[in-house]
Amino acid sequence: MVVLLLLLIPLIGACFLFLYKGDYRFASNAALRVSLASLLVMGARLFYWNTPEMLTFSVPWLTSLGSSFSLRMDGLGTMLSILTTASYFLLFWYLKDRSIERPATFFAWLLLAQVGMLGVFLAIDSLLFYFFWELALIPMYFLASQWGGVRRIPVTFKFFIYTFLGSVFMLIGILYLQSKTADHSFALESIKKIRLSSDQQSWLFWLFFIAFAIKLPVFPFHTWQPDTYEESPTPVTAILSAVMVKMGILGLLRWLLPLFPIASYMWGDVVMSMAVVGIVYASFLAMQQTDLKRLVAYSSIAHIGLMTAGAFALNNMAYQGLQLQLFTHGINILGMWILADLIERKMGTRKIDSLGGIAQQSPTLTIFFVIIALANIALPLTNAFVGEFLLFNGILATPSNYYWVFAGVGGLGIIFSAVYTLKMIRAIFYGEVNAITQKPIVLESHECWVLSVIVGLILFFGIYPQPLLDMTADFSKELFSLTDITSLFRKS
Amino acid sequence: MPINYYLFLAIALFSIGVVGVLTRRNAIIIFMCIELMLNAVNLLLVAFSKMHYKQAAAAAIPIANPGIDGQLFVFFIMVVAAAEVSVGLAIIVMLYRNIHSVDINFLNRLKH
Amino acid sequence: MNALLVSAILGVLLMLSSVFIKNKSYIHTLALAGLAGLFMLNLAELNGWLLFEIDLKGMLRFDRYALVMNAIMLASLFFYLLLSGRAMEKVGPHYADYLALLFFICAGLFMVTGYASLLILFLGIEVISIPLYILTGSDKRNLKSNEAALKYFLLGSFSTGLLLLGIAFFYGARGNFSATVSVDPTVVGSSLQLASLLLLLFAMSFKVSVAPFHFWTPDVYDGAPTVFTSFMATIVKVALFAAFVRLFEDTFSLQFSIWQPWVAGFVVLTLLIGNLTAVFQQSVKRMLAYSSIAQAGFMLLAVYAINGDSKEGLLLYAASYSLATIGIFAVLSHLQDYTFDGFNGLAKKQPVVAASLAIFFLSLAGIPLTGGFLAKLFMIKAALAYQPWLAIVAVIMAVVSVFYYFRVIQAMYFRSADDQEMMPEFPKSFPILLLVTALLVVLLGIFPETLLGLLYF
Amino acid sequence: MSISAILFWVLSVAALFSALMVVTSRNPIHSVIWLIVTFFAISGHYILLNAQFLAVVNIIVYAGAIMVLFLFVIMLMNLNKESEPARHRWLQLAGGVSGGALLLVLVAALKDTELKSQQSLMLEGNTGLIKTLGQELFSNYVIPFELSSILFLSAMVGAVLIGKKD
Amino acid sequence: MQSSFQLAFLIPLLPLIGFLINGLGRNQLSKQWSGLIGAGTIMGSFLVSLFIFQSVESGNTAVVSYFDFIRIEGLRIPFAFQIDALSSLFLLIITGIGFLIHVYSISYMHEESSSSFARYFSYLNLFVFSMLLLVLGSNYVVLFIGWEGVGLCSYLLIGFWFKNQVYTKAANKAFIMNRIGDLAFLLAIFWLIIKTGSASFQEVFEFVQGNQGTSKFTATDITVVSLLLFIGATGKSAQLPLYTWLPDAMAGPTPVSALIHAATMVTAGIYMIARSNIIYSLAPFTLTLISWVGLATALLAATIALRQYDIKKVLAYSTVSQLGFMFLALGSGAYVAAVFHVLTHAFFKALLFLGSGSVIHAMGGEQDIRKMGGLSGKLKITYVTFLIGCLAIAGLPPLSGFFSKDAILLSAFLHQPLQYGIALFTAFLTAFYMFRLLFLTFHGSFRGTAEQQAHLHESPALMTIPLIVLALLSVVGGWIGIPAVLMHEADWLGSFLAPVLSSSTHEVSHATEWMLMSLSVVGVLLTIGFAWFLFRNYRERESKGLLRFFEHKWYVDELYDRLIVKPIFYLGRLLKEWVEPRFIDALVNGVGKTVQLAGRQIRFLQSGQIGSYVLLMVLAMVTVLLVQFFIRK
Repeated sequence: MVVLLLLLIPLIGACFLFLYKGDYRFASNAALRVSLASLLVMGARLFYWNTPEMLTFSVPWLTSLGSSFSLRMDGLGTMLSILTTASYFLLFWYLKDRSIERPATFFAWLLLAQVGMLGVFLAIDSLLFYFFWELALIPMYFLASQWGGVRRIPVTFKFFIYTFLGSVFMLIGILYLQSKTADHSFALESIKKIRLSSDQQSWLFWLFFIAFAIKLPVFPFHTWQPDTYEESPTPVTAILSAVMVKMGILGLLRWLLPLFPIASYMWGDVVMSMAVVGIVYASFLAMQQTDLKRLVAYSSIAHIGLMTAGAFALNNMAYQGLQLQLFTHGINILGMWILADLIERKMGTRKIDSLGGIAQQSPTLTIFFVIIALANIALPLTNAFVGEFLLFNGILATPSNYYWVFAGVGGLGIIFSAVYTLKMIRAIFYGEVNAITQKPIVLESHECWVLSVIVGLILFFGIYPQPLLDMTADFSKELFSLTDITSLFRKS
Repeated sequence: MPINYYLFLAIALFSIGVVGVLTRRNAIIIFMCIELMLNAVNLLLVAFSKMHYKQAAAAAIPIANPGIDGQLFVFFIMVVAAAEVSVGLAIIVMLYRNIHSVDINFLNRLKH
Repeated sequence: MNALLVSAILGVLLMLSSVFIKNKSYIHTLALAGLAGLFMLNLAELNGWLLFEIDLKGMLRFDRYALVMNAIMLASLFFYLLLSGRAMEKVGPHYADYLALLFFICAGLFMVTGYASLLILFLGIEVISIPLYILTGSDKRNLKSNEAALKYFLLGSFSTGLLLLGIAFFYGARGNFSATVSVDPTVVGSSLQLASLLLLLFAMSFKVSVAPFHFWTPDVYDGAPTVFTSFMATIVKVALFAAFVRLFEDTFSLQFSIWQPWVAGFVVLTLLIGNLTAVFQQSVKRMLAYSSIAQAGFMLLAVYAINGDSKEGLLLYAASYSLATIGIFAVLSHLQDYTFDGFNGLAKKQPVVAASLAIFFLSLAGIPLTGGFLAKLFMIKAALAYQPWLAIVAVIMAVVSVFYYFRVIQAMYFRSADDQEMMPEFPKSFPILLLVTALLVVLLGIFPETLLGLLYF
Repeated sequence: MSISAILFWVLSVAALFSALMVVTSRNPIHSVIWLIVTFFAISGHYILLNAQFLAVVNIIVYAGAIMVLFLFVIMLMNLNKESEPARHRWLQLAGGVSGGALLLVLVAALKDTELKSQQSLMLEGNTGLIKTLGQELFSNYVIPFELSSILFLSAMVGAVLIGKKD
Repeated sequence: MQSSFQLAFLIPLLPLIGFLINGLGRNQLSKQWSGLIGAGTIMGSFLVSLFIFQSVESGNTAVVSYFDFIRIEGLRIPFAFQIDALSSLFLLIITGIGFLIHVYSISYMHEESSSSFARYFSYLNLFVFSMLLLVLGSNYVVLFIGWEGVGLCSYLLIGFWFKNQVYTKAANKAFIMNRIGDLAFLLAIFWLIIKTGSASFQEVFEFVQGNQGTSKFTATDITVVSLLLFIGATGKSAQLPLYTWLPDAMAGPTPVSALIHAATMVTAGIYMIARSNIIYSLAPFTLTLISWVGLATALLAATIALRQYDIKKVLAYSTVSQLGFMFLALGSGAYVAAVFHVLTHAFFKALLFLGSGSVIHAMGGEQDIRKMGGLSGKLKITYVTFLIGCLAIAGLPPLSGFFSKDAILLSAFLHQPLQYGIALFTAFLTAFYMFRLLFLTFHGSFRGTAEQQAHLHESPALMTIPLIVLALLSVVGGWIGIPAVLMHEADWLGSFLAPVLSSSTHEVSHATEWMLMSLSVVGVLLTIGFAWFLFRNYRERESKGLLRFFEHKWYVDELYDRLIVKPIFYLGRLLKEWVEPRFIDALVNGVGKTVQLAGRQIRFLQSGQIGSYVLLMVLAMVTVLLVQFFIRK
């Protein structure tokens, strides 16, 4: 029931906003209330509504195809649902006082995207999963293309085509799997029962992986991402990178790894290489960027590279770290985008070179920025540290022969992330003020609150991440039992 | 006569029709060549009809009116051809009224 | 059979109506009412209620599949008339005659979906084609329309020649024209049967515009008056596909292994040519012509993999593709500028129209939650049972199709109009009707069971 | 060689020759005349096959009505001279070659058909008689017969629609 | 557990509270309050530390666990403190010297605005908090948290005056170089966790001792772990090749240099290796490497210090050099000597830095010793204390530096006589550059501007009292580790640390020991004399040859710039301008372009000519028929 509510609330909100053409204040308030309702439902789920009946929902649908409308909220789903609802709430709160053209439609699309993403996180029927996967994409496309920057049309179109291309390969994989199930069903449980040869696993693996790799994005499938992040309106970018890329990781964790464990092991080296090369590559590019949004975009690629590598580490530690990181990366990058948006909006530029000295005029903003940026580079006692710690630990423990290469090269990201982050902080905040940065950035109270909540989350889970780790413990354990290489090879 | 002779004759006539369609520029001539193709088919159908007639006659159990389907089909082809001609010529005339030519090479407003 | 006879009678009625009724909106209403009646009669037949008891003598066979297909076509036609009916008035003064021809074609459509003898197939195709030649050329002063009509006529007749030669071979080998019996090809006249199979394949490919027999399509669709292009590209094509499937499912099922690779080749070729050429078009109408070729490539997968999935898929395809294309053409026929720029800024001026159009294009591109997606899904699933690479080609081409479909969406939503004067005006009820059509397309994507259920209950 | 065989060969040669002349004549009028000759030759074949009804219909409908219509149109358009410019040489060649290839392929494909030993019965059998055909047409073939009326109706409407001057 | 240990959480908590109050209330608090809170919390921590120290000295140790920081299937990392001899000793150093420096800072930073004053104290408190976490942690992860925390505070404090981009650049450099080491440290932790299943010191060491050489923990594992840990230490403790950040770190306020970049943070590496001595004792190769790296660093930094003119730079290089000595001790297996030197060095180096701060304060911000001279008259207390510091660092008995340095030299001698030789030479160099600094600053004639001269004054009491206290400590600090040869059973430190640190068992005859001591003392005295001769009256001279090489710091910064920074930058440029747009993105766009191009070509099939359409159709048919009848058969 909870799962259904989670989908219905934003859906109804979106429909309402599509039909109602209110002014900005009205639209943003409505959206904020909708997101608050989702968040409250999620909160209730954490503390009261946690019986299995509340967490699953299944009705027949597309029976002729063997699909059903089945949702289930496991640990991973809980984590990502919290992230989604929280991110939306914070973002909408932050957007309370703005002016955006056609506001009702804007918020409606965002809420529709929320439906899509939550659906992806909760679906346990592969066709349904695919449905939501695309449903999340369309609103993003419209948002980015309508409210974006100058080059928005070609850039977002590339984004759309690229991700769509990836997802249709996955569709083929899904259909193939369905045809192999005993009961001709798309349900995850049925698919898990198929015994696939390693050859079959191999090509199915790639069909699925390309979809996820593009969505994530993993080097070298990433070229849509910096452009799209740059051209999208920043709130959309925030959702894209805070929540949407998690769809790819979820795909890896819930679908790819458990369904094709042998292929995941066989191709693990290739994927890991892509991922760690991506970390270094993206870091290098991030160091070279002069545009704040592009810089954050590349840094996000580097983080995603780490997460991808972690997913293929195939051990419990990495899984736990990865899932923790899903949440923490989401919160941190959301904070980064909000700050980037604040700076761009108030300074009128996001060119790093033309900024400088903001720390003198706006110390509060600087503090928020530094804390969030440091969380982004996983300083201890910030939330990202534990995740990255476990991730790297898991990567070093990967069953591959090249574990030390992956850990070493990937670890360079730790250094490089510090390089570009500090460079950015220095260029934007330090030094003397100039004509552009003369005016102090005064934070509105709600902006302050949003950032404080984010910083609070960063510090709280940096010091005490155990609740989040516990949340995903069962899922990790199960996943590990399905992908444990030693036991897999013992079986076969 | 062996059926093969009719078969080849019909195919030859049909192919001549095709060649005509391919090599001529006058829409009316092309149309005539198509009629030639239809006639080749007609001839073949009649020949087959008589072949089946003979087969049926040789068979132990007689069936009513063997081979008649083919000839009736020919009849229908002629019916259709007549209808087609009336419409086709009307179209050609209409075109002629507008561009004063029936040369299909001039039909190149629609391409790519 | 109900609908077939009644539609012919309706045709005659409409033909005569122009004499008695001068007000065109009455004629339009009459046609709509007639169509609604036809639809009900068809549904009645689906439930076993027949208007006339006629001995069909093995010439026609209205099974559930044919009847469901007919229902889909009738529904599409209904929406077509609702949305585009009045646009026909702009073509020429013979409004009632156009409608009469449409109903005659309708009879032909029922013939090709329900044929049991190749004779009926032939007659049906001709009953469809001849009025279409006329409708294509109905904009008499327009040289493009003239040219399209002649091209269509000549090429169509040529393909009829091929069809007939195929039928003649068929007759030579089997001694009858029955399409319901599949004769073991090893017993008698195998090479004749093979030749007839291939010739029929060519002829049918021509009729449904499958590459490399598609050449007439872009020119004819482009040249014909937009209202009639819409009809040709949707309902007619769908009916012919039903005939195509029936021919290869019933008549040639035992030669499956022979024709399947060829069909696969045609699928690939059609998808490639249709999609790639559409990418480069500047006119939306011509783009839609190529896209209809591309969609034909997908529908051909139903022939390729004759199984339950593909037949159900074809039904879904028929419904979603027809409705979407009809909707798009209905809007297009109101525009002055057929280039992509003609759609610039439509979303601001006409949000409902733009939203509906967006849904149509999303459906054509095969985005989930639209009927088009499920239709493609069925097709790919069917193909996957035989050849994974074919499915892969198909989906890649589906992605390519996004290239050109989304150009319209981009124009409508993300660009602004240069010239507000060029913005089209729509009749009052038009956006609502369009929205209803779009919702139907979405419903097909969410609850396809309601449609597919007709097949089994 | 029996008389029917001789007749067959004569008619075949006549049909092929006149068909070729249809395609090759520069003057459209000549083409029409040659086509009529072809139809006559084919009608001759029908008679040989004892399909009398079709032979007669072929002469009346095709050679008579249809070809006259053609002739009429050509006259109307004043095309009664060798006005048609030749196509490109290579296009003609390509057309001829591909048509020839079609012929060759079909003949080669069908020359060994299992039916090659079968004979077409000549000069006997009553299937081609009007009476039998009529009976069949109005019993078993009544549905297609009726349906073809739709064809004519639409052709009629169409011809009027297209031909009428607005 | 000793009841006093239950207060252990207060030690880091108090500075944290100070940080929070000062940080959040920086706009509200007055300077007095900020300073009071900043220094008061540290005082509190110091008192608790003393309390705990007492308890430890009476033989109690404990691991106090608070909550599980990370608990997953197969791994549990508690947030726990380990209280034993080593940590309690460091606690005292940190809180004690930290407190003095806080007090000093109140006066030193008085010119700052009240909000940046509070910011300063909050950073300083946060630093102390991190450092305390570092030494208190009972496992590598908590240690690492503190480890990164001190790095962060160092970054924040170096860039404290963030308007100056040179300073912020130095801050970045410090942080990044630390991160390089941190990566290695992290990898070492991961390695340990994977192999031993734990990160806690006790469990790891037990496991390593129990399973060394077996397949569970092979010799390779030991080498890898010890090497990685050492690389981590080189970053934090400014050893070759990662030392260049430390001299640049002098951009921060002088008390910061004293606290962080001399007394505490930079010794974290030594603490960590000393803490891991059980692993190191099993890794002879790494130990040798450490000793050589330490020695090389000591020598290199000493030579550079010879020709520096910035008062703080000299001290910075001297710090690097002294840290090298400590690593030499570690490498020789003399962990106690290393820790001893950490302690004494903390005293006299903090003293020297604070003294230099006093000088800079008096000179109105001037740091160039060429512009000083003859300050001894005006800055009497500063001069005396500075002199004591110099004597201590030069290693003259009975000052503290003598004992600790002597212990190191002795261990080097036992370990490898060549190393001893170099180390001794470096010790002479130390005396030389320190007294060069002293003479140039305080002796001779004043070389600054008249304005500066008029401004010269002794610092206020808040600054001089810490100087005096530190000077006292510098004198007596060495007496806790008097070698047996001088006084029997006076090596209190050695026995105190014995439960934690394994000590080398080599014994050496008293005669040798006497000889070594006297050699160094005589050498140092001679060196001081030489320095007096050279620098009593300073004349500016163009440095040539080797000296020029030293003055330019061996061109190491330039070398790094050429070898690492620039290549990375150019590689980044290459990736940005070539690989990304012209290769990866071009590949993606190329697919799109190919589709368009194909479309453009294929559409020419649609020629508009009926003839060609039919031709193509016929050709297609012929092809299909041909293939079907004659090829596929």
